[in-house]
Amino acid sequence: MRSREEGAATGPDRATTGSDRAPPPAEAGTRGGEIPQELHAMGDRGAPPVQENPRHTRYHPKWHRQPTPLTWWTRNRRYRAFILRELTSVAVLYAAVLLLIHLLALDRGPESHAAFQAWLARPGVVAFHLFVLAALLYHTVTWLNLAPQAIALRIRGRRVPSRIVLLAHHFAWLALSAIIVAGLLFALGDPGEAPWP
Amino acid sequence: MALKPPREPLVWALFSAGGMVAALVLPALAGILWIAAPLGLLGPLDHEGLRLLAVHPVVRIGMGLLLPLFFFHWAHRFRHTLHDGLQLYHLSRFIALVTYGVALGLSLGALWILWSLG
Amino acid sequence: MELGPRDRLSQAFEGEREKGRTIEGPYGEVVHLDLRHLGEKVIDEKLPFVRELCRKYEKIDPVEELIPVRPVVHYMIGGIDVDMDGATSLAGLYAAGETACININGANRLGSNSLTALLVFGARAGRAAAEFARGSGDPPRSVLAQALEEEERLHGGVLGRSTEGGERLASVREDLLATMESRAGIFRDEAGLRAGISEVEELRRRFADVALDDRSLTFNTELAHGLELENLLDVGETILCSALERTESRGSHQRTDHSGRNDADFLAHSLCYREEDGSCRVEFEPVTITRWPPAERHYGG
Amino acid sequence: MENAVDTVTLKVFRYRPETAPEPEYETFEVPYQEDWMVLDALNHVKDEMDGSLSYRWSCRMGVCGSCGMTVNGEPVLTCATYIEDLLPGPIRIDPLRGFPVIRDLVGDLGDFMAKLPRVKPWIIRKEEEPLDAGETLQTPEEVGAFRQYSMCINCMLCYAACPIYEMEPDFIGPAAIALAQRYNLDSRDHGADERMDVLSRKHGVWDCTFVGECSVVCPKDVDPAGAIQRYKVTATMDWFRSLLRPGRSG
Repeated sequence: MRSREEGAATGPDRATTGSDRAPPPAEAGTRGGEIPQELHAMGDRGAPPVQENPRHTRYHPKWHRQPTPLTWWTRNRRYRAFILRELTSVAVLYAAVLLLIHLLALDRGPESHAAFQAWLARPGVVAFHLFVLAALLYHTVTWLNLAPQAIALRIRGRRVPSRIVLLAHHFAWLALSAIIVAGLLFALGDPGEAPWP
Repeated sequence: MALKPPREPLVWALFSAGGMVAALVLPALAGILWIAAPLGLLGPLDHEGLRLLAVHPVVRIGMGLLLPLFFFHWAHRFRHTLHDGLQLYHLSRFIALVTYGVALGLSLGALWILWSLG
Repeated sequence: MELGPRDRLSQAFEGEREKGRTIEGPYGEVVHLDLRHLGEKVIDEKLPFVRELCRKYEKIDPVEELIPVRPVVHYMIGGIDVDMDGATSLAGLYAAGETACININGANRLGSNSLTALLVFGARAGRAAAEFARGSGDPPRSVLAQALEEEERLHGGVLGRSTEGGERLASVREDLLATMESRAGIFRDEAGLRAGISEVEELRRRFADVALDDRSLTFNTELAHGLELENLLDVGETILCSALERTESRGSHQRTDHSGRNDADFLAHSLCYREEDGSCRVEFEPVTITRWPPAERHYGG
Repeated sequence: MENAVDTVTLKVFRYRPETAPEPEYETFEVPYQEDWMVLDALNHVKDEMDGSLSYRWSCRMGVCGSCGMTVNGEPVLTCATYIEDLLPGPIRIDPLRGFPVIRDLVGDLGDFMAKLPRVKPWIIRKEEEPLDAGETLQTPEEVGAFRQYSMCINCMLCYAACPIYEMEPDFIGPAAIALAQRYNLDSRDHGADERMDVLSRKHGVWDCTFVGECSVVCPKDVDPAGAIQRYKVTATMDWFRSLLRPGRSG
């Protein structure tokens, strides 16, 4: 069990929690001013000894703070899924930049584009891009799955069931993907050797 | 009240819009452009056809909208990932400046490139 | 009968038990409540919480299964005697909620009366207490002296007791529960109530031997439970003594040796006082009738 | 099949500030009963073994929200967590995360109690109507708009589950926001603007990154995470609207 020891005596330990929660209200004598001194003195009789700590009062000794480990996101499966989901933003950034590079390569002419295609076809690059694609798919699935929670659609006062919202989102994704794939196949394919009849 | 209006709604809106369009279009684009095509699954490529598509005004305007959204999606999400994931609360302002700054720079760069295409 | 009030239902349960028609359950005898005829839709709309409780705690679904039920103590009808503003006879002491007896319950609490007791009379008590506090200065030294005395009692008397070979808090509490349920439960009679009073006396003796494990002054829940048990003994005795003096049957107070309501003698609140020697003295204060005089109760079903 | 288990081991977090500066775990071997919840086992310890074990509980039926603790790492209501589901044990019981521990399993919830009134969780009317105006009626649909959020029992499991609250305690937190939404969505209420001043400011909804754990642990299916995301949408739309209408304070 790890715990912060002396930190609590001088207020919440910022170094380990990174937080600055206000100290418990009664600790710093906010109540002390209202309670007659006799009662404080009284409290010291017949009670067990308290660890030396100048901030302690009899009735509000010390609050213990459990530190948050830097690896809090490894705590359970859902936290891990969450951090992976958040990290897919890097894949989005990469894809956006690569799109831009792709456009530039196209714009600079057939040689430049061919060189870029050759780079794309290198096994290591393909493997990396498969990984990027997996991350992008993970982004898509997690993003669309959360949509029903963020969107409260009401039709004639009744909430549209989240299953419908979910299905609508996934359907939109599939439909849009189909359009993109068809458009690209049309543009990419050599008219002579079109992959479709 | 001397409080400034919060800018969070703006960056959150950009993040959300970016997340949604990224979810809807990126897997298909990435799958075709960077996996299927280079592997030759689609047969020989028509460079000119693709170029014409790329410089088509509709695609350029579309990209001009999408790319900044992708960048801001990353900026906002990555800002929180760094900030919360590594508990860098004391660097809060710095992280925000860097992430949104990078997104802004990339967006302007992308717009300039798209403008000068063709 | 299912639509009847709680006291009638509990009495009916006792009747069934006497006829040997109850079912043995792990926590006492039960009868079965059948909601199946309502159907899933009505149950989910009107009784969602009942279904949730059944599923979570009994692992049964009232849509398809019977619910085991038995009477338990649920709410105090009586309490600290207060006026409309929650003020007790002790200046500056206010009570609200289940602690207080605001007298909206009569001899049987109607469902949701607790809400009125809290929202209406709780608010009134809060306002009145604030008003009192605003109008009065610092407490006199005598109050402070009392506070010190009480603290002394807690530290010396309760926390200071020996831990050696003492009685456990929980066993005294459980025995008090058993006494109250059997002696002052759904049906009462003189012999039982007298026996109950002497049992509580005995429990009070045992309570003096209760030793606390917890000597801490930080969130000492055992001390709180101990003080609570001490009060429960008082409350239990108050109930037993008041029930003994009230030789009639009314609402949730049913005397097998005095059946029937007796308005001539008992259309009154029972007020219980502690005498110098520690015994209880019960007095009856006539009910002030304003708009609705009490009448014979009739329920369908 | 006969039941092989007749006892179960509890590994309980103990913190006794007066006598030991460091928290420690204490193990108790308690009898196992099929219908026991974790709280029943703790009550057994307190009643029969060690009366000094401190924790909160009251109703034992998932209504009062006071018996929340961390059981095997998960924030739960101990009155609604079957031991049977945690066998063979040992069962580790900690206080709720994110709250300073006063003693053993008791956390200081003062922070939430201070935050709650800031979101004004009560009906705010533009004009108070006289009593003789009668009730303000609502249709079942109007009640349905906020009903889910009114189920909150303030058990604090959502705060304990929220890593953001744990690290950034100024975050107003899941239950407070869900309760603000409960009133924002009430057809009788006119207080949404007042609440926005708290919810859309620093440490309001924007601290949330939709981990979603609050909704996972909520024993009443309040879905605070959903409430927060929906509020982000509302606040964003409101902000854009205020840009279009500069006269209005944003």
